[in-house]
Amino acid sequence: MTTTMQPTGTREIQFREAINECLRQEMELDENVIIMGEEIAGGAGRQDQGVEDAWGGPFRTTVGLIQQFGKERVLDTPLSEAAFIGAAIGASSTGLRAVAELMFIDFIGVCMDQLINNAAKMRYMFGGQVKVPFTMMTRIGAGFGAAAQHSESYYSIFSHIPGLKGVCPSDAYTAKGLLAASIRDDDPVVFFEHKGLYGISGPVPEEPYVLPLGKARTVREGTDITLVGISKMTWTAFAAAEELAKEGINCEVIDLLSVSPIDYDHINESVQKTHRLIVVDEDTPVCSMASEICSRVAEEVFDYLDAPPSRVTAPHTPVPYSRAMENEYMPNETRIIATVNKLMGR
Amino acid sequence: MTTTMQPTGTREIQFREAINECLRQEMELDENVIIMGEEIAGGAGRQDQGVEDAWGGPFRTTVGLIQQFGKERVLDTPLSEAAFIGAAIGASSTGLRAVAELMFIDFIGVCMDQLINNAAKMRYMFGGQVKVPFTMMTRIGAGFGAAAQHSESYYSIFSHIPGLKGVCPSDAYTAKGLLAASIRDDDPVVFFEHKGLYGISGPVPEEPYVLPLGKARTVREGTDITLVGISKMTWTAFAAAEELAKEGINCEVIDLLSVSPIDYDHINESVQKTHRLIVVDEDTPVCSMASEICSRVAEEVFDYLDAPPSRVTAPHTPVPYSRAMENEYMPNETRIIATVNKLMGR
Amino acid sequence: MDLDREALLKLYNTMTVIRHFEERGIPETGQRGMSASVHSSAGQEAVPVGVCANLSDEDYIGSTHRGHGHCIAKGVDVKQMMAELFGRATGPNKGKGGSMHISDMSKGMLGTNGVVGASIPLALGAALTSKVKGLNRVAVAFFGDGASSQGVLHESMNLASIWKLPVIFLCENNGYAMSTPSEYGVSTTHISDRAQGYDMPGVLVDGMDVFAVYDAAAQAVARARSGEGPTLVECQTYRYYGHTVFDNPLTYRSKEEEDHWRARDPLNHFRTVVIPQGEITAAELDQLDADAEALMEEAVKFADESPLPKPEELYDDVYVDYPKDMMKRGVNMSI
Amino acid sequence: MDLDREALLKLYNTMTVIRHFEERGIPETGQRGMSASVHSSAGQEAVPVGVCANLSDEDYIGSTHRGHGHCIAKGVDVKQMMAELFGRATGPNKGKGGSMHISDMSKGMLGTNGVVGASIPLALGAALTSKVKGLNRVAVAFFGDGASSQGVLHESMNLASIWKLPVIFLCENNGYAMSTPSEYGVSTTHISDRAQGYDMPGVLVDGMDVFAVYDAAAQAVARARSGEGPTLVECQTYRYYGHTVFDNPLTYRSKEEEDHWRARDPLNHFRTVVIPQGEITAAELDQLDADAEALMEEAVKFADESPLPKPEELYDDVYVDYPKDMMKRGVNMSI
Ligand SMILES: Cc1ncc(C[n+]2csc(CCOP(=O)(O)OP(=O)(O)O)c2C)c(N)n1
Ligand SMILES: Cc1ncc(C[n+]2csc(CCOP(=O)(O)OP(=O)(O)O)c2C)c(N)n1
Ligand SMILES: [Mg+2]
Ligand SMILES: [Mg+2]
Repeated sequence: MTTTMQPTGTREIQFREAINECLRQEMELDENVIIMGEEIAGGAGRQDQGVEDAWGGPFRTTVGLIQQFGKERVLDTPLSEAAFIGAAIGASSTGLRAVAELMFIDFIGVCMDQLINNAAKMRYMFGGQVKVPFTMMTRIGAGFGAAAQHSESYYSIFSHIPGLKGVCPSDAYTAKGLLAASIRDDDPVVFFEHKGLYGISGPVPEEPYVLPLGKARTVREGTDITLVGISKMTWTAFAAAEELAKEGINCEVIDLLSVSPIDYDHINESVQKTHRLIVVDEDTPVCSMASEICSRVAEEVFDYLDAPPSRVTAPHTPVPYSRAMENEYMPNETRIIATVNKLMGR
Repeated sequence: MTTTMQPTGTREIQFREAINECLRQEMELDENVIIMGEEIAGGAGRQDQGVEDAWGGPFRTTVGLIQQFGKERVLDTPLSEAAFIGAAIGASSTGLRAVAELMFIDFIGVCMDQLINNAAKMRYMFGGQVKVPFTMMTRIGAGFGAAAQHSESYYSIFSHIPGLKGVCPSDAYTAKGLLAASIRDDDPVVFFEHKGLYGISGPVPEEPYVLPLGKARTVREGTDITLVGISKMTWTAFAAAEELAKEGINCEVIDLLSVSPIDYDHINESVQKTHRLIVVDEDTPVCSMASEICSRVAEEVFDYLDAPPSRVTAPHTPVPYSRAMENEYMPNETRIIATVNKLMGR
Repeated sequence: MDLDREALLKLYNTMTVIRHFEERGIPETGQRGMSASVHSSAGQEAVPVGVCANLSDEDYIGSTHRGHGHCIAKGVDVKQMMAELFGRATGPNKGKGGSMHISDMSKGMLGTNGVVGASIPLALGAALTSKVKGLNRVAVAFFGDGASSQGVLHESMNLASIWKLPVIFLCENNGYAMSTPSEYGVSTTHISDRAQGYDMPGVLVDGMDVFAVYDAAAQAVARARSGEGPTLVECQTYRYYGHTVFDNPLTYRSKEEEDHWRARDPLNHFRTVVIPQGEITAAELDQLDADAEALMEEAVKFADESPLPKPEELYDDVYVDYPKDMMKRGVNMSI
Repeated sequence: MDLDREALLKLYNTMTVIRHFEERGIPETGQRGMSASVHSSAGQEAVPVGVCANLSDEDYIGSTHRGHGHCIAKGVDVKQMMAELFGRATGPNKGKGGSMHISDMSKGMLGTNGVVGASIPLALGAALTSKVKGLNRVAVAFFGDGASSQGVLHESMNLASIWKLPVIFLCENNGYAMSTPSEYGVSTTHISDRAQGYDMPGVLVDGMDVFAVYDAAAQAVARARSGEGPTLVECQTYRYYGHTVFDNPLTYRSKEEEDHWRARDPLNHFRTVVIPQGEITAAELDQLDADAEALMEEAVKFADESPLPKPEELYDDVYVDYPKDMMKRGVNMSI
């Protein structure tokens, strides 16, 4: 268990507050940090009329920043993701550390080119002449009746792209530490916030701190099977593990945290102990993070595996609106438990 | 071996000609088929001045179409991929069968939204009210010194998206048959043409024919190990297999052809016979087609595997310009042979 | 304006049905826990109604996240719409789409759309179909002031212009994109002025006046049908409520501003114009309001009594043809 | 125009170096089997030269696939550029980029770019850096007539306008996007006219006349530096050769048209304006031509004698910090 990846202290704040606190502290520490996006503050251009933070971010993760840092460093944008995300990349390659927010990952298709052809490749194409310390914050996650265009979790697409890094924090503590790491990192990082985590509180140190990019953590030790969770799914896996413990099955639960690079050493070590692997991934299955992890583990610790590396993911369908179907779409404890039982031969 | 997936007859034409012939025949057979894209004909608006087919398509796959079908059905577009690909999707959902060409897959980031949020999801979001018989033709492949923004093979991104289908023909015969299938199919299909295949000739029947979407084919039977190739990599794997045969190793080579849906039954059957799998994929490795196939095979025929399911792919880097590095970037026979030897324990 | 009594009554009726749908349907949806992405168009009724009065079922519209009004004006069944919002199997989208994806292909309604600007090229495509097949249909692409900053609009206006497509770019400028005022986000005083850069007419219209909208749309539709190409129409309008139910608009706009616009209410405006003409009485219009209220009662009841989709319908309608087992294979689904 | 003798000579020198680079470097690159994506800007020299004469090394430019001229005008070393085209380790990009990605951050050169329109927001971002940090730098976004149809330009013009960024949108209208004439692909007579829709000046310039370009750029740069915001400048110019070496332009344009433009050659034009003024002689300019020729000889030699990158450099410069084994792990690389 990587203890440094666990919070110390007793102050509890929400995931959303942890993000907000991190942004505030990073902007205090480094005047090169700026942030831009739609409704980052809200009521743009009406500050004179006493309008401030009309939204403070659609999920209030950026509230208060404009009061403290002013509209030169906290920039509300028009609905122009390609331009402002591209501009953030350009700014990051010329001396700033720009953070840009894409309201939901579902909209990536309007600005993807700037990510894949500029942010990801500039350093390489330029032969190392440039650093692009750019962070894109965005939101993922289904389960809210928001239907097919507001519920995606496309992190696998970004992990596929060489030149990008990606993180999926799972709680307030990792949100603050990994966001700080993302902003301070000299490479482009995509920071994926799960909508279902915003309201959840947990212990978070008040002072700024950084958690390492590229490291997973074990959130529950166990000996029988390794469950790898991504983002909110870590806790779905955890809950399933607690349930299974009652039946005498001892699951180890790994919180992936970083989707590029992926901490294979951590996962492999666990599987070498438990001999079984299930990846729990809210995204659809084909060419997914789940397939990536299962395939690497199968390749790298093949001889240790006592059962097929398996996955519990969403099906290969868009996200349906009606809860009647969406509940079935989401990976849940029942499916995890059934899969564990199958792999355990019960 | 699926014999229907092998050509009959003796007439040989190039891959590029097979595509051209298919387009012509499909447009003859169905007046609802239209095609649009940049430089599809070329010299747009100058027909009156005797200009026709100035390009005929950047790789001359669409040459002659405008003469035969006129500029109402063969539409040169400005550099506006989001608009014209979106328009092709809109046209396909209202009674046409529109084919749109994205010049290189590298540019997908400027129009991705239309693919993932409209083409892929309309039918689902609309509760089955609409069919979207849309085909996007595009180009993939490195190896030509075209550097990081003109050499990608992003098919895995499309396979990840529920609602899309995808095909990677590997020769003139499959190009013609699969393109016809794509156009006639009532779902959106992305058709990936490898730049390195255009000049290669092979037997192609003159009459129109259709090959099934979602089916792989065996291009070399063997007993020791299964090599799955995608697009041009099928032939790199094939060449390695021929080489290995001299050393007494008998490789089965599968030509994937379809990247969504993937023909797991075909692959599994082969692996159940050979007990070993290598996927040869020109794309970068993380969350790739290679990881997808390795993970599924590991899950579905785990007990048959005598060695870790493995892959020979590009590394997790952008595509470098200089051949000195690009040669190393590309999967090649040497790497396949070394990997086969490793898995065979030699 | 060439509207007879019946046509006038229809205009009002459609507006009041939209108003009642928004004011009843949205809170009811919220009470059923499905309000995540529902946007009210109350206040903006004159725009879709004025525009769609020029269209037949054969014509097409592309719509936005704020699309209930577009749907109703284009003839989508209100009871089915309510069922869709409630996530029921009887919705036009069988509960798969919800508020942001309501569509009815039989009415030429190409879907409300959750991605700002994304439906614009769909309308373009429908216009292309009409042109290629000689159907003499037109397509209207509705979009907001916020959407005017999306690149795809620029590309689409250029493309429609060079191809002379029978399409109308219909901007509903309600002054805000979420809380961002258009005077901040849009670098031109009037979005309609951008039409010049695309060699098409640009028309600025009072979007609270259904007759003004009707007339402007009539002209644009006539131009489109006669093969002269696209028009950009900007309708100045206002949404009475927040961006979604989670938004309190008074955090970014004033009560005075709201009052100013509410004083120009499109239903009221209709009354002040039409009743004095003497052909239509206030009582008749009151009756239409009452009918709309009753219709909503019915719609809520219909929706509530409708079955939910079965969980396994999750796998339907992804593709026309795809092996269903491939959609669930290897991911350990429970059904 | 406020150019002294030295400045004038520099203008001409830069133009002739560009011309010689294109006419020598491109075939030489082809002979070495690396011509897949190399685009000649011969004919267009007056544009980058006239613009960049107003910039210092601190200022930024974003460039296009047809970017050799931009690089040279912005001061990138010509020998290194040749080495880059030949795929050598001594290129500014160490052979990783090639013609379509040449960059030199020390000169504010943010890269030629292979995706049409993609570099525009990068220039915007550089302008934003200047504004936020108070550096008083400007950024120029070069793009073509074809690129004007990309949505990202529209978004960028709007954003630059509302943020009053010190950026210049510099359209090199050479009449064609590949073989597509701009009068087909662009729905306005003058791209510069679109500036109105973004509340910024739009300027139409003779792009064969380096003085005209210089003056227009000077004004736009002054406006940008003084915080007044962006300008759109359209330079009408012409490329002498095909889109790439694989393209025969006579399949879509006439010999007469080519002749017409060649008669307005920017280097010749310079001579006809400057020599009569008496301060600069034809011989001096001839010498600059000869020097440029010699420079190319040197550059080709330098490039040929330069080492190739080592295959294992493939893994360098992807990230500042990433576990190198993760780049090759599990994919059975040979090194
Ligand atoms: C591409 C994209 N970016 C951002 C959003 C989030 N979003 C939804 S509606 C909206 C505001 C749209 O404003 P406008 O176009 O004026 O329409 P209105 O809401 O005023 O009807 C935003 C930012 C989105 N749905 N799609
Ligand atoms: C987004 C995108 N679409 C298509 C292409 C292919 N392409 C490369 S250059 C070009 C024409 C560009 O025309 P223009 O902007 O006028 O520049 P010019 O070549 O005339 O300098 C095209 C279509 C591309 N590189 N990027
Ligand atoms: Mg609005
Ligand atoms: Mg051009």
